[in-house]
Amino acid sequence: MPKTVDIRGVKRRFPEKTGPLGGLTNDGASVLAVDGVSFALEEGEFCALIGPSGCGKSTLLRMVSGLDAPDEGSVEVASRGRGEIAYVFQDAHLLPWRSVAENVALPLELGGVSHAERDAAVLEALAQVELTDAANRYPRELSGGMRMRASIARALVTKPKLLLMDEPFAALDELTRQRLDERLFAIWKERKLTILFVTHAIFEATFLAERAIVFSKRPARVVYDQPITLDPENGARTSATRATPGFAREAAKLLSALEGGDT
Amino acid sequence: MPKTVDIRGVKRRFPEKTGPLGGLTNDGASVLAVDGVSFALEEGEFCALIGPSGCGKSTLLRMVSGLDAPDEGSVEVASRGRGEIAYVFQDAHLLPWRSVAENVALPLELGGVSHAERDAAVLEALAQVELTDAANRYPRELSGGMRMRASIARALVTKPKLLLMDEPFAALDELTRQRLDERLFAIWKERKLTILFVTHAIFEATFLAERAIVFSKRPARVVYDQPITLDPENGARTSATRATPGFAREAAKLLSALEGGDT
Amino acid sequence: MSAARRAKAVAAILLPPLGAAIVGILIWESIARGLAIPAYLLPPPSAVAAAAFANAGPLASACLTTSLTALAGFVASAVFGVVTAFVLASSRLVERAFYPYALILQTVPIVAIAPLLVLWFGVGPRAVAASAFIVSVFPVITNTLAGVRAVDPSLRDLFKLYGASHAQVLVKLELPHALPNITTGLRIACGLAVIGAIVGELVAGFAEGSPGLGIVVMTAYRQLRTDLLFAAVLASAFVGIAMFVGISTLSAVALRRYERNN
Amino acid sequence: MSAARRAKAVAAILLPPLGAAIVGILIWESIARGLAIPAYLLPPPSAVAAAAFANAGPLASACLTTSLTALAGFVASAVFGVVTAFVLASSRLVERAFYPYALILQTVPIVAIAPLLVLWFGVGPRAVAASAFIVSVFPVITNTLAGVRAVDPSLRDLFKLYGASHAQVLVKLELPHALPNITTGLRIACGLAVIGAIVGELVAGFAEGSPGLGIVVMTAYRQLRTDLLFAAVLASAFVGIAMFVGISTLSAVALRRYERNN
Amino acid sequence: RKPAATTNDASDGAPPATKLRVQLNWVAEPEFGGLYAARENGAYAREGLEVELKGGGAGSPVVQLVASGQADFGIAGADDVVTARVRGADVVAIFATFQVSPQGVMVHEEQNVASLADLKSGILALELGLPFGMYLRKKLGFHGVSIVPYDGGVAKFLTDATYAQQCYVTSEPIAVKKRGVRAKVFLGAESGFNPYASMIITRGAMLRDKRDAVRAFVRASADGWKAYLRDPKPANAVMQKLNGAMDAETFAAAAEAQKPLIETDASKAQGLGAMDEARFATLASQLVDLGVIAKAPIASECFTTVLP
Ligand SMILES: Nc1ncnc2c1ncn2[C@@H]1O[C@H](COP(=O)(O)OP(=O)(O)OP(=O)(O)O)[C@@H](O)[C@H]1O
Ligand SMILES: Nc1ncnc2c1ncn2[C@@H]1O[C@H](COP(=O)(O)OP(=O)(O)OP(=O)(O)O)[C@@H](O)[C@H]1O
Ligand SMILES: [Mg+2]
Ligand SMILES: [Mg+2]
Repeated sequence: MPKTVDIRGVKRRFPEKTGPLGGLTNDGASVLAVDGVSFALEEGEFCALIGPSGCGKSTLLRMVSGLDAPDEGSVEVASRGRGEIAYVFQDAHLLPWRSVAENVALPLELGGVSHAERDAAVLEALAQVELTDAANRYPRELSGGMRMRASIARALVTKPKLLLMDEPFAALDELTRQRLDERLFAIWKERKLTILFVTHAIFEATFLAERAIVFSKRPARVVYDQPITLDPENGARTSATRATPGFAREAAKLLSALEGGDT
Repeated sequence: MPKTVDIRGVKRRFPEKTGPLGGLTNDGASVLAVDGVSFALEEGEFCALIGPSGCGKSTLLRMVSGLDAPDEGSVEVASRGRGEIAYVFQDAHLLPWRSVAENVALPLELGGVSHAERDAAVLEALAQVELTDAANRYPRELSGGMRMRASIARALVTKPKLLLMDEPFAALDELTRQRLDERLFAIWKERKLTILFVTHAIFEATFLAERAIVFSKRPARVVYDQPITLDPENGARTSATRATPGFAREAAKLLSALEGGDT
Repeated sequence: MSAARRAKAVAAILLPPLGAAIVGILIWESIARGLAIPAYLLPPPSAVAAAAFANAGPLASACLTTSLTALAGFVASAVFGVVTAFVLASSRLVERAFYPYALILQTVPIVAIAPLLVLWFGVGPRAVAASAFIVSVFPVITNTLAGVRAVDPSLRDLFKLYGASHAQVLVKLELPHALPNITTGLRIACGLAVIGAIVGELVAGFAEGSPGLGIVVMTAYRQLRTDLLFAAVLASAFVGIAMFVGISTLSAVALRRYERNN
Repeated sequence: MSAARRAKAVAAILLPPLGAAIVGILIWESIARGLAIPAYLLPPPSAVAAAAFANAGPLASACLTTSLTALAGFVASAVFGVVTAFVLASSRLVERAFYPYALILQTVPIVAIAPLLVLWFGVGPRAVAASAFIVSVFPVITNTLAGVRAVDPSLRDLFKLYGASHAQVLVKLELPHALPNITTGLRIACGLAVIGAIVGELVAGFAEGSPGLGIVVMTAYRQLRTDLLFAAVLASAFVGIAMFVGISTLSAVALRRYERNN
Repeated sequence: RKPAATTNDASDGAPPATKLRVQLNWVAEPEFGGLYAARENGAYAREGLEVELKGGGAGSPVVQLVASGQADFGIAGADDVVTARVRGADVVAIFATFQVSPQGVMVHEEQNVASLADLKSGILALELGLPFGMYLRKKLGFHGVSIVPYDGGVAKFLTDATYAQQCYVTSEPIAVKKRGVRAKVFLGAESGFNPYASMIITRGAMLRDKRDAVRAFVRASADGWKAYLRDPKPANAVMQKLNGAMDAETFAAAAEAQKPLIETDASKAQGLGAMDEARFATLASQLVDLGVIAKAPIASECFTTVLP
């Protein structure tokens, strides 16, 4: 299978301070965020990324998206066409002067999609995140969870080939989260897109992903990289899935990997 | 026992749009966020608040903190002295021009606490959220989870009597979250402060709180308000607590209450 | 009910400045009388009002003349200033190379380039509008540039991610984001366009036909008609304030979407 | 290594404007020669340079005189402008009542109030500095006010929650938040202070022996020494740019903490 | 209110110098030659005066400065004095330097204009609000001519052969001549408008309280003018240092050009600075005619001859 994402020996170091004259930087202390990470995603894979707070997950996602570049190593991504990559940032990053619907329509607008097509796609994406009611409201009028959902809708609206998600459901209540988990799983099944999904919820990772990668504490290194095999293999995920013994076993493996990388 | 917080028949309605001339508002459509909520917190209570995304939890917390006022009903809070209420907002809200330590010191600075005392308190609070390393960094150099932890440290630093927390740990990985849960529980035990804690994680609510309130979908109404009784009553919480049968039973009650309010 | 509230809101907007004006006029009158400052230095407002009344026709026509050229210069500043700022913002190199020199427009005394203005624009309103433009464009550039530079980098990332073209970033991100700053620049440009037009009239305008406020000011000054002078000064302030209120109203409408996301 | 990088960074800052200046001068020279514009209208840069060189002494002393008064007016604008903006920001009522009238400072022709200026400040540098102040204060007020108004409401909430006094909100929240806007206002005020000083010199007199650039401009203009006139105009631009660069450098240092939180 | 200038009481020793401030309406120029000459050759010092000559710009409010006590003396035209008195400023002329007004209109020689009345096309730059221009316009009409503001320069005159402009006969014609452009000058005096110019003025209070100092100042200034008319070179050299924009040649030419305006039959007969009540009366009625003032002041109060 072709590799959709190929990450080799990536390192990323942040300078500690920016100098007063723009270009000058103080070469003193710096923060090594990612230290030699390598892994590849095949087309259509659903991979969860787990790691301690501040370890370098968002940094890695930025490099995969092309918004940041590694200091060492290489990141290769097969599909870099317009709208082929979507990224749900850790914060919602909505344009405050646009309503929810207008925010969700943005990627299509930038891609030159016609008005009618756009409206249909926006409605569909809003329905997927249960935000149809709030379509005409402005970001400042939304709750925290609603803002994140708007941001998820914006990522889904282009029907991307590669979907990068940085803790998209962290601000949602358990029930909404479960519904969105299931819906995301269905979308993935249907569209055969590649997903790299940062999450803190081990249960969520186990439920959704085919494969899990666990990072160590900063600087991020891969301490665990294994497929997740649930009993109803490749089958649909339902609430019942969470109660199977395979589920608990896989979750426990991830937790212990996380514990291992945390020391 | 004296009531620390007394909420009676509170309603809050947001006007849909703000008019062009500042004062003028369009009386048309408006959003009813909180619809007749009543409950009281006794001194030293630890109460979890759960509800679907966008139901009105943050709105309620703002009214308890005094930053917003109800349209109908009343909110009475016993201790409104300087630094007696602390509030961990849903977003970190750090001052971008201050380092982490300076951000955490802000409430003490505003309260006129001396330099030496301040430094000691800041160090303690930073250690509680495991952010000592990042004390001199600026918000833009932090990860999402680190920003939230800085914000939690800022709330803890004044040793408040009433602590309002709006999903403080949502952006943290499972392990860090568990450690902070335990530390928060210890602080509560030690200082006998009153805590009103919004969370989406039912397990977290069960683990921490003595009492849980569940809100319905917007407009928020109280659909469940019960004490949580774990087997090692009033005892210390450890990782083992999560494995007890009482824990699972209480969690299940909350989940079904949430499901009931979500329809 | 709604009409009553609307009336109340309008009153809340109009009463404070009116009250301040009345208090200001009373203080001025009492200073002029109390300190016995000679009327040829500081005429009491009553005398100014009398002069304004006696010269209402010429003053009104001068206001109109000056308003038109000031407005033309202002519009030119708004368009050219915003466009220039976006060009400067397109790269640090371009900004470093050219931005400081834009300041020359602000520091050049109009009289020094009056012959060039007349050479290029001919005597009359076009040269006057050019003067208003030169005097008022720099604040528009500076404020727009500051607004564009302050765009949240994560929103830039968003646009980059979706392959936005340079033009799209400009129209859909930078321009809307800089709008509050642009209106700040335009508020400053209002007053400057008026004084630029007045100065321009003194070196490149027509002195007859429909002379502008600059001509009235100089005439009154030369003839020590201080009451008329102050009336003309207030008239020019009035032109500036009218433009200012216009811009503020427009921006209040345009910026309704901009209240900070909290 | 570090020294080499530093030199490179400094070059990156200095070379673009120098390059632009050289290109600009070449274009100017070729326009002046190519279009055969008479030298008394647009002297070629070579002639301006020669005049500047021949009059280096008087020009330098005029620069100094004008710089000092412009700087004094600028500092007064900075202090008074920022303070006034905070007073205006303290309540909507106060802002509505007084802000529009601040615009009068911008639209009043200095010549019209020259008698009052010299009456209150005496003939000489103090009246000139007052003129520089009047011309340059409004942009500082407007930009500071915009900065204070734009403070994130949730940060205001934070301060309110912790019982911050009005003064604390000002010093610890509004002032640091408005700092980028304040420097924008100050950048605009630089050039205005220079032109304000030049205009002030023409109406408020000066001490014998050290006439400022305004006087050099006017005398050169009357004597049709256009080369000297342009040299003086460039000298005034130089004074403005020097202040501008000073402010920009100060603000770059002060604003290092301000890169947007992303 | 005490005037800002202080006259120390004469004691029996050598009296300390009396400090006086003179507000000029422009920078050092031959127009003020006599004053600089008096300062340089010691005429003021001999009278026990320490005189500060303050430069001004085109917009300097000389009359207001003198009337309000910011300056003891000032340089202004007779029309300024008459107008100021009507407006309530107590200023009085004490020395009329230019017996003939140097104000005129200069026209390109190629325009073949024999008199100002022939000016029927092109552009004419006149100083706004100045009675001189108002008088000419009222008298001659200038139909077909575009009137624009005069800004003190001559660049526009050089660029446009149909451009005519107000001028000081001692200044602009010399400047354009240096560029090889020949201009024909028509003095305002020839058309009947001839106010005294470059007068020394003071305020009524000075005349009442410090008549001696005023007298000494006028005496020394007259001496200065005599010296300057005899030989302008020393004073010119001093003034040129203060006014670098004007070259020595122009100083000399201007000093020469203004001589006949200062030395007239009247001033030869009555002495430099002489003034005549009838001319003030004429001027006042002209100003009333032009609408500059509503009602003429008493002509004899506009000036005073302080020297015996
Ligand atoms: N612009 C920056 N400048 C300096 N340091 C930075 C910058 N961005 C990130 N870092 C540092 O790099 C490390 C990794 O950050 P990153 O945002 O990738 O963490 P994360 O794994 O996403 O954490 P979280 O789960 O809390 O979001 C952190 O220690 C952070 O402080
Ligand atoms: N300023 C506002 N203007 C208009 N509507 C608002 C405003 N603030 C909140 N709302 C609306 O009020 C409702 C409740 O919002 P609130 O922020 O309290 O939700 P929440 O329970 O905190 O949700 P979440 O868990 O997603 O944070 C939402 O529907 C929201 O859209
Ligand atoms: Mg992150
Ligand atoms: Mg919320």
